[in-house]
Amino acid sequence: MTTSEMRDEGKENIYDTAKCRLLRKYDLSEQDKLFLFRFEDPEIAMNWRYGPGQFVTVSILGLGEVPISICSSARTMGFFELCIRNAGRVTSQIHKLEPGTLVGIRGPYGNGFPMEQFANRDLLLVAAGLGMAPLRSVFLYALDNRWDFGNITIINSAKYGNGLLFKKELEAMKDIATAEDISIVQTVTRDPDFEGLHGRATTHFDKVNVDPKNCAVAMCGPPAMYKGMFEELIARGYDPRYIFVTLERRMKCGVGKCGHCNIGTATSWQYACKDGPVFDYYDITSIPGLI
Amino acid sequence: MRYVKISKQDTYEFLERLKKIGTLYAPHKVSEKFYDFCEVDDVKDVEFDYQRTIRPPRRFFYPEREVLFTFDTHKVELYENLPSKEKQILFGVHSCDIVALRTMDSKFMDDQPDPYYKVRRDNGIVIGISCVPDEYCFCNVRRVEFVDTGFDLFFHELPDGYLVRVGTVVGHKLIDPYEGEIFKEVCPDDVENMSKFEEKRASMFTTTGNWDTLRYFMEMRLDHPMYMRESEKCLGCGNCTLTCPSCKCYDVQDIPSIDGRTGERIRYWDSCQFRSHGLVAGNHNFRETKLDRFHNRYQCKNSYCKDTTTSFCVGCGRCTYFCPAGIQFKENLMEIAGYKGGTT
Amino acid sequence: MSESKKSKPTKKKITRPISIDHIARIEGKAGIEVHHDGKNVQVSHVNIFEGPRYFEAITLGKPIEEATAVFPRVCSFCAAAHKITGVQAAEKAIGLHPTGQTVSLRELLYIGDFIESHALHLFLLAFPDFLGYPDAFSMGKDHPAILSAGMAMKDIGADIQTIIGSRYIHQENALIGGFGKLPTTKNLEKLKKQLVGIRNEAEQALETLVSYRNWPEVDAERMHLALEPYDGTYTMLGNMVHASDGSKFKVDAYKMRIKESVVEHSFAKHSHYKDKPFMTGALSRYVLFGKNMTGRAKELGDMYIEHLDANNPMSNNFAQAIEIVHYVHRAEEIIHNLLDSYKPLEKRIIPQITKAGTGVSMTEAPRGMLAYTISVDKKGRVKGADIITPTAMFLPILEDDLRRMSEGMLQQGIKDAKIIGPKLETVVRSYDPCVSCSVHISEIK
Amino acid sequence: MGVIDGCAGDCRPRVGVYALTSCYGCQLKLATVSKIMEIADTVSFESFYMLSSASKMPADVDVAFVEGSVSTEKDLEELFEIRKHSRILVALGACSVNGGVQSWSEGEMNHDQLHAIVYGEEKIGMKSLQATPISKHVEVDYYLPGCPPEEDEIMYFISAFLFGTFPEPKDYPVCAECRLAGNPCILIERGEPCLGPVTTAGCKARCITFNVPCIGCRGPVPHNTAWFDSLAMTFKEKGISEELVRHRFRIFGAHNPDLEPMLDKIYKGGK
Ligand SMILES: Cc1cc2nc3c(=O)[nH]c(=O)nc-3n(C[C@H](O)[C@H](O)[C@H](O)COP(=O)(O)OP(=O)(O)OC[C@H]3O[C@@H](n4cnc5c(N)ncnc54)[C@H](O)[C@@H]3O)c2cc1C
Ligand code: SF4
Ligand code: SF4
Ligand code: SF4
Repeated sequence: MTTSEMRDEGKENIYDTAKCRLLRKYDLSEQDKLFLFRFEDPEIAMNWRYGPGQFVTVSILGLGEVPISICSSARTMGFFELCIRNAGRVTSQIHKLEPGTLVGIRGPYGNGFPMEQFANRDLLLVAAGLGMAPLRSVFLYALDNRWDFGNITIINSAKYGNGLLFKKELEAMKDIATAEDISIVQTVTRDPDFEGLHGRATTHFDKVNVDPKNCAVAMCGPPAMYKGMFEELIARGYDPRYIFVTLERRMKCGVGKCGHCNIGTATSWQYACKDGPVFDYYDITSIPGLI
Repeated sequence: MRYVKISKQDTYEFLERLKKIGTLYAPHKVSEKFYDFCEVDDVKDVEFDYQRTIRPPRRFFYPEREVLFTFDTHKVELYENLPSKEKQILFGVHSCDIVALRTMDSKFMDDQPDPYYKVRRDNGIVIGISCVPDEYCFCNVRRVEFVDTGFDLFFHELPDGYLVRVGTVVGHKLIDPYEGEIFKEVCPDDVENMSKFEEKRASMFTTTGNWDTLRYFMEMRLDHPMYMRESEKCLGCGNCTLTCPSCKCYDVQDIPSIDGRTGERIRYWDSCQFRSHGLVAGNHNFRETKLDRFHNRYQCKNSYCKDTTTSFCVGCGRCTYFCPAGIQFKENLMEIAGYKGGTT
Repeated sequence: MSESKKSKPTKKKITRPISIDHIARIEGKAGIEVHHDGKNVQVSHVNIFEGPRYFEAITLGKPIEEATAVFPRVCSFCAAAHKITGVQAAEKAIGLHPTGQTVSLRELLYIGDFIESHALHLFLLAFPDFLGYPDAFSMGKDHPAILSAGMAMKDIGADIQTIIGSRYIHQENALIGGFGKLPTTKNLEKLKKQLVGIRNEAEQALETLVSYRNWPEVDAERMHLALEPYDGTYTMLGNMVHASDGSKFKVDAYKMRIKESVVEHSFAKHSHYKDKPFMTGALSRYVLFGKNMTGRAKELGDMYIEHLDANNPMSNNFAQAIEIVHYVHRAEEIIHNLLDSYKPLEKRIIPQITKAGTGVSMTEAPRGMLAYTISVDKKGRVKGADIITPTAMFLPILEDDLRRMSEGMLQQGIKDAKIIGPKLETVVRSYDPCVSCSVHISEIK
Repeated sequence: MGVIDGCAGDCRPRVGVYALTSCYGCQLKLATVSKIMEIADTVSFESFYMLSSASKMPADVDVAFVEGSVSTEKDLEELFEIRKHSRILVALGACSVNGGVQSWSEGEMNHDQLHAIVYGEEKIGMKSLQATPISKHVEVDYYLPGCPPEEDEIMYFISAFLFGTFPEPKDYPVCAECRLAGNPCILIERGEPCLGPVTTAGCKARCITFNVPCIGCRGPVPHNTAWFDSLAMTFKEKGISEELVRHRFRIFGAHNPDLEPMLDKIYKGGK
């Protein structure tokens, strides 16, 4: 977004990081933790802006840098939250960090979800697994600006009950939700012991409280989920112009230089980090290889 | 544009003088069949006639491996390691390579400049030289066989010297001190000779025509059997991309040091022909098979570089010439697009 | 080191075993086993636990060029020695004559190996004994100058091998017929300068050793064997073996003269000359050909002559120290001569193999004589290979020395295995054995 | 940065260096890296027989470097002991990673035949085994290939370990490094059988820089990306005999299960 460009202009070296202090960490599941960070430099803290769907890179010196979506509300000044899965070399070390530690942050990067386009529409948010991380930011944005949006449905799915990210937070919202025309659906696919809804996101469309004709859809999950969802949404009359997904790719720079996140074919060559990670229905269905 | 002329003999003198400005690199013959840009020790070793160098000129602005930052984990501080402003002069760059440098610029300088690349590029001088194609060259169908920007000076071969086009202010300043001394006025004969040279050169390309439709055919024939057949032969060695003048992929690594506290953040050239290029956590690979990786390069190289109005591939022929498996990029593209001829 | 409880008494009489499971600070895995009755030693063995690698067998049927690439892997401390000896044998087998420049460069490469190997042995492996440390790291804390001299010597040895051979362990650049790429004049000049700068450090080993006396217990008259230097000077290449009893034989006859046998306790074979154990290595070379040394090495050799006792294996350390001095000067000289008429573009002679043949080559490796016999068929495939390494040659006499040492101590009334053990280890170390080498010895039947 | 778990940066990590059947070159390389004294200050060598009398076997260590292949029953016993007493086990060098040159004749001759050639009828107390990489017997945490391994990779490993992590592995071939080094390609130019395209990068194309074709001492590129079949096809087209190709591939790759099927595919038309 424009905010990222503003910030980078002020900085000499686009690969340099800003120090952020880890303030708190919580367990979200066995593999996922939520981290709360704040910029050390008050100047940056006051001016740092981002949009839902954007990401930062977290740098652990000596180990490397990894891209992580911001999952907090875009409103908080100087604070931001990251939900990080312990997936390898760098993320496993992040999991070991104690509050008080400093890390390096670059960003925000990526286009993010076009929230201005979503305005005055109902919202359908579909998350699978870790996909809840960026969508939480969208959800919080919608709550922060409740009057800009119509009805909201959020479908949070995971394989197992203990892998449902932000489950408690969403549950705690139940009462407000009814009052605010928000439908919260949490479902698991492979956990017979789970006390709650079972099945994939598509099986719970009866609980959706949005009007397909006037709704914006944001999805984040494994690419395999998108195909089925697209069919389902189109069949139910959702407007394809308002269906958006985020993609994951290997990234080393976040600014369209390192080349790893390249996607598309000869006439539609793009970078997931810069031109994405949010893409719309037409991108996905017309450019081979995106999902 | 300003045009001057220099004799063959004076060219050596000019090279000597260039050496005083900064580090001079020029093509050298490094073995029976291979050339490479090397630092000029003796100007007599410079090769004016060559087809292609092993390593592309981009490495002078974007080295194979460089330290971006040093760091200190106790202070959680990155210390920028910008290159020195020392002048680097590249003599003898062909037009395809000059365009390739411009595609590099479009990636590394145009928006959100990469400071490392920028420092070197700002302090670099590029001097082009005319060439004649061999059977691997197809810059003509890529429409980059003749450049009008991207160089400070461009040397066009004449029977008795070179006609020099001056491309930039830096170029003017290189000529000015020697105007009348080693750089002379151009006479009509020289222009005649240059046009003869260009005509002869144009007739030497083995591929002709216009390849602007190529990328559309490539998209409409994504499952073309060529990919399977050729990727079977591919060694995944990455030579095609590492020698490519317009490939830009890099990887970044932190190399800690033995004190357990400091270290270096380095970047080095990567290649989409390597397995890890598309690999993410959980061992998921977006380009799982050799075929996927092979396919990726063909798409990437033929995609459009808007800033140079050509594809990223500039037709230098390196990826074929240096492919140990002998995979013919140009022929394979023609097969996909259904271009029959042009082969004289 | 531990007193073994397992070993059974060999006689009814009470015997006391001294057993060291794993001798530290040598190249390879070996132990010592001595059984005595308080006065006499019944058994004295060097047990070798190194697994077999069957080099002579695995190379059978393989192209000779691939085989010579594999031979240096016999041993890392003397990889260049194996490489050069193997290549020479291969060249003889196929009738290829290398150029003079190739031979000189090979000798220089070999010298690199000598300097590195001797420096590692003396400074890292042997000195901690004399100065009373378990290892060079702790020794280095108190004696930084000694260690840094050793490291500087090792570095120059490694640099010579890297520049000529591609690396200091397993040099791939030395090939049948020559080299892949010759060192540049610039690099040779650089080496020469380094060598000149290191002359003083080269004498450090001698200076450290002079204050230590050889132990008289291991004094005994012995047979020495060494290769006569090809040019009448002092070096490791040659064609004729001399023995200290005055006898001589051509290297081609080594299989007849040096007899090998398999022994129970190890994968290594043992060698004898005229049915007797014999010594080979730096001391033997010095005893037989030290008179050919010149310059500083000669001066020092003359000055410290009493440290070079032909009858005491511990003098081997001293002889190695003298050799370092000698070889530093000799390397300088070779580079000097090479540069006089250097042909940096000289092409390697590509082997053309048309007929079968057998080649024998012997050289002096840092630890002593190394012998290769290679037969090839007319397609250039290895038909037979035989390698005898110095450690295999001196194992019998080493075992005798261990017996002498133990008996000497027992006679002085010292029976404590904890005191005798380390002394035995020191004796073993003075031979600088190379255990991984010793295990590939064979006779093709 | 917290260095090692449960150590909080105060204690020195304990290191063991062990050899099975090998040439000792990997240990020698480790012992002669230019920063060995700094390493000796940073870690505590609990076992390093080649250098220190103060060595124990087995010693409880944080990292064990194991050089050599398993070639005797004693090797195997020791390897199990080492594994039991080590938190992290590193295979150091070609023998340990891939079996090394001693497995050149794997599949051609068994070790009884080898033994008979070298020692004849005579029996030796110790029992020998077909040389195998250590990963065949125990879990290996990290591989440092090379014959011998390269200094910068050893240093990177030790430093990364001090940072509580492992180096990022290389999954590309020597061939790539060779071009980056600006070397002419000897396979293209002279048609010599260079194994650069199938060999794990890391040596910066050491041999080819000396004009010597790669013999593959760093072993096949991991993750099934050593394309022996494609390279054999290239060699075949250049007129290099099947026999030579096979022997060369096998020097450091005999233990690779992909090798023979891939060669058969090219030379026998199999799949
Ligand atoms: C736009 C975007 C947003 C993301 N958001 C989140 C998030 O909110 N929470 C979360 O837990 N994870 C997120 N990821 C995934 C996260 O980046 C990877 O899990 C992480 O890079 C793994 O690094 P590692 O070193 O722990 O794993 P390893 O497997 O050890 O990875 C080694 C190296 O590979 C690269 N790499 C591996 N996986 C990825 C990947 N998926 N994307 C980019 N580079 C990769 C990194 O450079 C890393 O240093 C996101 C990825 C992208 C592209
Ligand atoms: S993706 Fe491949 S072809 Fe494209 S720039 Fe990167 S390395 Fe080159
Ligand atoms: S150079 Fe040839 S063999 Fe190597 S990756 Fe490229 S296409 Fe494949
Ligand atoms: S080029 Fe090949 S043989 Fe030489 S060091 Fe590298 S991997 Fe080993």
